[in-house]
Amino acid sequence: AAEDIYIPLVSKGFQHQFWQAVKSGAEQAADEYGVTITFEGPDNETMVDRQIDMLAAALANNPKAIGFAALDSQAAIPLLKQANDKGIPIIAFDSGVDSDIPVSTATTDNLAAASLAADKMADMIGGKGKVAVVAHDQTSRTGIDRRDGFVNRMAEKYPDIEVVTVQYGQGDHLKSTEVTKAILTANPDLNGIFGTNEGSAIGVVNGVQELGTEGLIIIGYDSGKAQKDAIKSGLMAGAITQNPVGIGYETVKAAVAAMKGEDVPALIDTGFYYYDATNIDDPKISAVLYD
Amino acid sequence: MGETMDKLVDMTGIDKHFPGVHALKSVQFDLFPGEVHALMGENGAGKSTLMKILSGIYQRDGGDLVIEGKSVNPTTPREAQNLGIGIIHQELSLMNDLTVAQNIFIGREPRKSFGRLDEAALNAQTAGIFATMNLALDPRALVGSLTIAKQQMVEIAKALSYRSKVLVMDEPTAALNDAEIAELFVIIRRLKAEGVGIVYISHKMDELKQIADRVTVMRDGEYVGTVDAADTPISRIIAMMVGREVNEDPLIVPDLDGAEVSLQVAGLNRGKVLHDVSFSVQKGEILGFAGLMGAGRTEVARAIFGADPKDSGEVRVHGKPVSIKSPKDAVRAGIGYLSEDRKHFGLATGMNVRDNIALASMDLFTGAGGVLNDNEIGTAANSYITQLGIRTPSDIQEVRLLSGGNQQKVVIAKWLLRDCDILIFDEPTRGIDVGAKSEIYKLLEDLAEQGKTIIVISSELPEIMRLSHRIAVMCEGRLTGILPGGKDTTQEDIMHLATQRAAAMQVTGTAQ
Amino acid sequence: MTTATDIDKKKPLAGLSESGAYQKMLAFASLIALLIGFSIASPNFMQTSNMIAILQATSVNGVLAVAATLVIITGGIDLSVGTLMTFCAVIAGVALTYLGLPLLIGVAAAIAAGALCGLCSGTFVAKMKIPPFIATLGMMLILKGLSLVISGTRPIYFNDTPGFDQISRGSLIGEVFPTLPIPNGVLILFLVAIAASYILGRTVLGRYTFALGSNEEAVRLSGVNTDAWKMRIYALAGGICGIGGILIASRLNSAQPALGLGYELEAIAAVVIGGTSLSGGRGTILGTLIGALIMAVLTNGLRVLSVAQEWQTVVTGAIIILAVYADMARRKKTG
Amino acid sequence: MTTATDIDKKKPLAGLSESGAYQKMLAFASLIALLIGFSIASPNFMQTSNMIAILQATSVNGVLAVAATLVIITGGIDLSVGTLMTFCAVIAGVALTYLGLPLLIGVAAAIAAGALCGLCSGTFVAKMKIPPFIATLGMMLILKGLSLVISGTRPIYFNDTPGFDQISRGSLIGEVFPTLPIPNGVLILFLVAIAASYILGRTVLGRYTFALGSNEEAVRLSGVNTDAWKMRIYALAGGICGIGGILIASRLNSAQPALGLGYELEAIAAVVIGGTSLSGGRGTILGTLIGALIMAVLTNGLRVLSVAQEWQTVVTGAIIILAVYADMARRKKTG
Ligand SMILES: Nc1ncnc2c1ncn2[C@@H]1O[C@H](COP(=O)(O)OP(=O)(O)OP(=O)(O)O)[C@@H](O)[C@H]1O
Ligand SMILES: Nc1ncnc2c1ncn2[C@@H]1O[C@H](COP(=O)(O)OP(=O)(O)OP(=O)(O)O)[C@@H](O)[C@H]1O
Ligand SMILES: [Mg+2]
Ligand SMILES: [Mg+2]
Repeated sequence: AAEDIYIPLVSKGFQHQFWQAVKSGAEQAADEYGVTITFEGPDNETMVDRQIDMLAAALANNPKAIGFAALDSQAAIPLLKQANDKGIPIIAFDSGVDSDIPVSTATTDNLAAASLAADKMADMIGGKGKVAVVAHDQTSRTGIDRRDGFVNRMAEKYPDIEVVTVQYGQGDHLKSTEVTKAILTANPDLNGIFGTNEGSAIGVVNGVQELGTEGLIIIGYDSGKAQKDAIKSGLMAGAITQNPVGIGYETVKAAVAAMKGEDVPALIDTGFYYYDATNIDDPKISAVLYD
Repeated sequence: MGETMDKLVDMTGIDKHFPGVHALKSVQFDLFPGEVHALMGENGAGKSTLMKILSGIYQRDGGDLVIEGKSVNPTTPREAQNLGIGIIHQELSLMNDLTVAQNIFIGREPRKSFGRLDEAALNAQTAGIFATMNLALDPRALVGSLTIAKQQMVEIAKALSYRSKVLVMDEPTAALNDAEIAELFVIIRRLKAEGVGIVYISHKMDELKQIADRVTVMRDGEYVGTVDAADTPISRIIAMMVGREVNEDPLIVPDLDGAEVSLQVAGLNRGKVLHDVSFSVQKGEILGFAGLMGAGRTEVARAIFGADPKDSGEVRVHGKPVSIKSPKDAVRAGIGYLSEDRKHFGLATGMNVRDNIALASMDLFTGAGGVLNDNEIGTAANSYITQLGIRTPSDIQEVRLLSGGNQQKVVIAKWLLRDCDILIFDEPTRGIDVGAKSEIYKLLEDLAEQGKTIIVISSELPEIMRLSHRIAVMCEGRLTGILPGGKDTTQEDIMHLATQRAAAMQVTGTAQ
Repeated sequence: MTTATDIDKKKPLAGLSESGAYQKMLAFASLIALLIGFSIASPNFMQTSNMIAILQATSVNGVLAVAATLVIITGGIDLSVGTLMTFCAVIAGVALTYLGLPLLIGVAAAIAAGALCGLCSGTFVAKMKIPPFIATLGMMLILKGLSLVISGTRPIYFNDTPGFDQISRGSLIGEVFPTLPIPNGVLILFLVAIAASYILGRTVLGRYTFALGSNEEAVRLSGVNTDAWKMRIYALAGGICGIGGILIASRLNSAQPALGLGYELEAIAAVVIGGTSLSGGRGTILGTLIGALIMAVLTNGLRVLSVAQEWQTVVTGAIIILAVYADMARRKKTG
Repeated sequence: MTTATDIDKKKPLAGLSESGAYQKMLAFASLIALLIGFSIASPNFMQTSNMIAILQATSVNGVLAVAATLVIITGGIDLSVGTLMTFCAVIAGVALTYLGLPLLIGVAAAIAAGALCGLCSGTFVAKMKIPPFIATLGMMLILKGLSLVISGTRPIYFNDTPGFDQISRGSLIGEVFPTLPIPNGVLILFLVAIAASYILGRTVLGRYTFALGSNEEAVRLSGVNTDAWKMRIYALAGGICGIGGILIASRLNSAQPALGLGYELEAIAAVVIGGTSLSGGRGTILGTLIGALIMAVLTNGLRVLSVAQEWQTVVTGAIIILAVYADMARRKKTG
């Protein structure tokens, strides 16, 4: 029966809105294709071994395919091999695995997305000045890519813009708020801040609000109601969004196809967009935003 | 029936088991109003257990408990309190972080509205109790900063404050000196006159004649008999307790002329508690330390042993100066110290008897790679369990489950096993029964004869006089004199030196 | 008795008050040293706005630390303060946003939920004799899960409750003294601290808090219903965490259900830095406040100095050890 | 003094061994109950491969819990086990990958680094009299930061050290009994546990570990150099964390510098579930192993049952409380 088709998704996280959006996309696809999914991820993106334990538990349930967002590109390879030997196809999502085992990868190019944020920021502050980054994580793939994408782009293309500091708030709204306030204290002449995920971006907005700083360009990442509100009210200039629902959806869709032995593309780029007050209500944009 | 109606307490056929111990076997005990009923017995006889059943801390396995004619079964201390039963526990049970007054009124604090405390009333009421006890103690002092004796007085004050009909005193005088004991007896007589029934437990036999009306003796958890205190010779009571006659050997002061001076202390100073203490002890000698509470005897011992840092002073062992900065150095130099406070400083009560006995001597049982020879530890421990008559189901019983006196014996065994040349015993017989006491005296004398050097600190003058070849007397942190042992020295001589500086210090005390 | 010397009379509260005062002064000295150090290192540090930012950063952790102090003085430990705070924030969100109840009722619901959860922990500890570490670790996990369940793993926004964000962000003081816009969150922290201080020092509940931590068996033997009092203390601590939940929800204008893990260690650290002993029986709210401030100043200062994140952690660890060491060393010296 | 009478010579070991044995059996009973429950609930649970996965998941936490047990028995606590493990993994990475040293030297370096860090914590606690909670909290932060600094905030891969991943992933047992491919990591955990058990039960170090936790002052006054022994115990615990570092690095074939935070609570939970008292003086390694297994079975079982993740947390919290409660209740019954 269709219910017997079980496809676990082992994600990088669970509680963040981004992952909840991925989950909802996956559930949508699961409904459409009549398969059962589970969606799990560790508390934070440092817990590489916990993720592997999750993968091991998922394997115990004889899945037909597995969706996997690797926290570390190598650590899970033995288990993935084990799955491969059992003929279970693996679909990587969010970021890739250093191996040819996954039959497909559904992901956003975080480096490119963050470069776009840098371009937008540079444009809005007039190609010169000081900016800072409030990042969510120092060691996770997404944290590194978004930080480096932004910082490197600035260094390469905008010599008159200085990235004065990169600080980390663990994606925790409150911590990111305090981080932002400290950055603004140290750099009263700052022109813009880039927050690299939802929690960081909201933290930046909060910090700026609490200090009453004006004229600062804030660019965020991902969506969520608070971020959308901040963009609509003009507090935030704009944000990068990926297509988390799409990532989830495409992952399950590819898994079902692979399970049936159909051909699946090796790379599914689910894309990213820059959105601001002007296009936030665009159907194309609003489709990839979540609350 | 008429008689039972008059009785405050009537316990019959009381039975109590602990894992591995049949602590009470059909024991009986009764108490009339206005009487002091002494409960006697060797360490581990079951006295405390019986009283804990009376005061609602343990539940009996069998037997009847009748209070004022009513059969009762108190299951919590509060229920017992409500029945009019108060108890002073053998082990201090105070809250060190609270003040004296806060301790005494715990659970019954004077309150204002909304659960607010009336601290002024609390302190005033406490001061009132102290006044009736003729006790000079600040109600606001932290209990943890008091000496054991004062803590004991706080326990007594607390028990008095309940105005109980039945007051159980489980070894209240173990940590008190003679003057304090006398003061306690004044209080007891007053309570008696008010009709309070008092159960009095003590290992100090001389107190019986002074205070007790009747004496009940227990042995090995069994009831032996009840006798009239006034008509019964002490030796008879001891025989009932121990099951045999105990003979007091007289003190023989050995001739130590020319014997090596094994411990020499010169110019010991420590803050305000020790001033220029100098003395020496010879091989084979027992030096007694007498003095009032707070005289600084314990301080001397701790400073020599390296337990507390000293400001200045030299210690020579066998003529050679030794630098003792910690107890480890002291033990290495062959000095052992048995502390007066076994619970805090003597025992790891969560560990078993055997490990406690071996605690100071682990290196003797350590083989290659730090592996312990447990069989040897067991053999050694068991030999001391037999030698000292430590009452325990086995050598791997946890020490906290032993009776108080038996715990004390475990600490003694620890230092005997270490086999130090110089042994300092601080109140070695605190809480020890008469039979065991005389055994310990004999033991100390044997040790001295074998060439050990012994210092005994004791607040019991008879004990000091019974044991000491010489008697050092302290007062207010100073050594006020060293008296010869034996018949030439009287209690009055010692008391004279023990209070010598009191007058002078009183002046400086008020001047400060 | 008669002989009981007058030694004690000279230093009535010697042990406690003197060294107690010293101790607070010392923790305070560490705080001042940090403030001076950072002021010298960065000209931007010592601005009114940054000082206010530090105070505000203290508010949530400070409230949690006050709650933890109560439990720690009883000789226990509370690992659930962080997730309980979140749980209470979610409850406020459900009451205000989902059910549309009035502001005051939402706040009351959050505090009541906190007290109830505290009562649960207290019951586990007092009645079921579960060690506080396990009881509150269990509660920490249960509440973490329940926050997600109740909120549907989504943040709950308070946009429909105007004024909610003013609870923490507004400034009553600022309205009176416009140059001193200290946010209400800080005011609330101080009110909570004063109340807790009062309870500890002047009420029966406070007396038993210290007594339990000092020697629980002795308290029980004195006929006190130790279980009941312990449960009350845990409930009080829970209620204070509820206030913490309101504060954080108001600051973020949303209840973030995934937040709160890790906050417990920070709160306990503030308590211990403030001189409260983890073995119970002694501690002060003032010390805890100073401990929380030390943590906040440290974090803020290092960030203002733009010290690299990894070194921030190293320095924080080292300074925590040093601050407590200085405290210990000097406490030893003064006796 | 005569006879130590007949007071129940019949049951010589009564008090201790029986209830001790019971206790272990009880924690064991909870474990068995969980295993049976999950087996009934899901046919997929009781497969060799899943049992092996559970064991594998226990290995790292188990080793850390063994380290924590030692410190906890002395009456201390070690919050640094998680980040120390990571630090040691990074040291191994530096030695093997960056410096290209031979495998054995890399392993030795990691363990030595662990022991050294443990010695530091031990020094803070013993010599500087810093409460263990603060000393190890400080170390936790310092090591967390240093791991990032040393590794350059990047994972260090062991691809150039062939065989490194086999330390944990390979299976010596599987080579002998092909049907039982128990990974070496599990083997190492058991070896560490046996060694720690032996040290605790049979050596001076172990005896002093218990003695320190029972009454440190009494031990000091027995002429024992308590500071030195305490430092040794912390160093030993640190060395064991070093083994944990090797295990996790080998399992991930990389040293992940940001890992480890939060692992300390899990390790301590395993210790306490296993019946070791946080107030020191008592505890067993066997109990800790069972505690770690209970945690791993619980986590795995709930996942295999596909319980929603938020409910997994709730259930885990509740079962931890229940398991300890069952243990307490029955321990009370048996005296
Ligand atoms: N909680 C307990 N568990 C096990 N055994 C116990 C417990 N309490 C007391 N015992 C044992 O019961 C016996 C009686 O002890 P108890 O304390 O009543 O003696 P005691 O007469 O008061 O002795 P002492 O004069 O030394 O105080 C002893 O053998 C003791 O070891
Ligand atoms: N830990 C301490 N800190 C400060 N003072 C202390 C401490 N312990 C004891 N003292 C003080 O030192 C003096 C002597 O102590 P202690 O009472 O122990 O002497 P002692 O002669 O051994 O008397 P006893 O053994 O009868 O109590 C007293 O004034 C006491 O208050
Ligand atoms: Mg007794
Ligand atoms: Mg003394």
